[in-house]
Amino acid sequence: MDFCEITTETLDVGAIARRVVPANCGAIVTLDGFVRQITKGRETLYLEYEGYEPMALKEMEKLVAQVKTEFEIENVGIVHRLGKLEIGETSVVISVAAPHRRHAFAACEWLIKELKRTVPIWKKEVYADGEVWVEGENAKN
Amino acid sequence: MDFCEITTETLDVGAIARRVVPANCGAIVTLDGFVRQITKGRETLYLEYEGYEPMALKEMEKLVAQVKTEFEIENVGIVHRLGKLEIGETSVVISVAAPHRRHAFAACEWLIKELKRTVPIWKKEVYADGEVWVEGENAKN
Amino acid sequence: MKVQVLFFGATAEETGEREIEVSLAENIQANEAFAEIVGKYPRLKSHKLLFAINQEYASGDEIVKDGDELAIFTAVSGG
Amino acid sequence: MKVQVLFFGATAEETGEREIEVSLAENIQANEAFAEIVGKYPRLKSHKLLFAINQEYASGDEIVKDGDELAIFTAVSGG
Repeated sequence: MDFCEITTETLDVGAIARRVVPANCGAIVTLDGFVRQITKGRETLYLEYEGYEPMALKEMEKLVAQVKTEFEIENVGIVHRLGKLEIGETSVVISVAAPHRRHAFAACEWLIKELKRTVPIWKKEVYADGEVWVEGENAKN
Repeated sequence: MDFCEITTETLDVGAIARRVVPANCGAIVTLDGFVRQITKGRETLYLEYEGYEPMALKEMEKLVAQVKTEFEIENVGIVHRLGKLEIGETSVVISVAAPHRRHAFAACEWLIKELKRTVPIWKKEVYADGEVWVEGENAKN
Repeated sequence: MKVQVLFFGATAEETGEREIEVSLAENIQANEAFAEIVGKYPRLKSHKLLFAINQEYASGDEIVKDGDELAIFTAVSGG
Repeated sequence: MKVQVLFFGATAEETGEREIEVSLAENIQANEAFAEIVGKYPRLKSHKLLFAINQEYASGDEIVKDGDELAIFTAVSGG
């Protein structure tokens, strides 16, 4: 089963990974993105994620459709969390199951790269002395 | 913190992944290897893993030392389970945290490939009509 | 004709708006429509902006239609 | 001199042993020592075998010492 979800709930990485398991696969590769304490030497207090939800889900679903044509994989799950996230909390989980793990690694890496480029979600980093909406480096188009 | 462990207990993939998190990293890549239901068209009932435990731990620790010299990563965790494992249960978890996710993907992929080649652990596949100790394809040396 | 325009994150902060209704000329192209809207909010000009129509990234030459949902936002930073 | 020899998985099954004690000539090289031990268990010959001394993969020319822990096993299949 493939799935794309956006939620404000805490993400259980192991449980999400297990939802992509088909019978003929023996390996899942999972990317667990979480809130860093230190970014470029500056200490973050917490993050605030905001998304253009219906478009974000559409873009995530496009990535899933594309990754399945370009890599030999079985199932993909992408879950992104929105709202206020404390240090260390998981913001995004991408799990890929494949018969051959090489394809699972390649597909998972491609998905996080593309998600950061195309899916309309933004994060605000909140510091002790201010806050800033992060603008991505890799603009779409 | 790096760690190598061998256990007969159930593996909590998410919890293992979180133990490799340093403050300057924002991504963990995790390989979750588990018991496939179907291998080469044949249905497995369950697996039995056996290890040469002290040597397996030494070999795992060598892999950790080597991966940290060859890839720009912060922390590595490897946990392998032994004993009887049912379909879908996790047999091995490898988690890598790195400042840049590209290195985490590459290191995690290298680690599972090397673990399957050098760490003295064996699995017996048990079918409805027999059982077989699996012999690896990639012999050491 | 009227369209809805959505702002998120930095663009919501710069405009002080999350959603506005805008009147546009019929048969206007996307690039002209977005230029017109951005023109009303000078603080947006310091950002690299992305544009969407009906929840899809917009191509500059497509025609905006009555009732469309437009969105203006900065380069995404999820993950 | 005496050494311990450990078997695992397929080699334990083929020999019917998990651990044995073996007497070897002094100053024997690893490849000769393992050939001598494997020679006692013809069923091992159908397998590609790996050898370890004191929990390290053995090099063929190292000298086996009294009290060493030897191990004979098939290509590993963990993961």
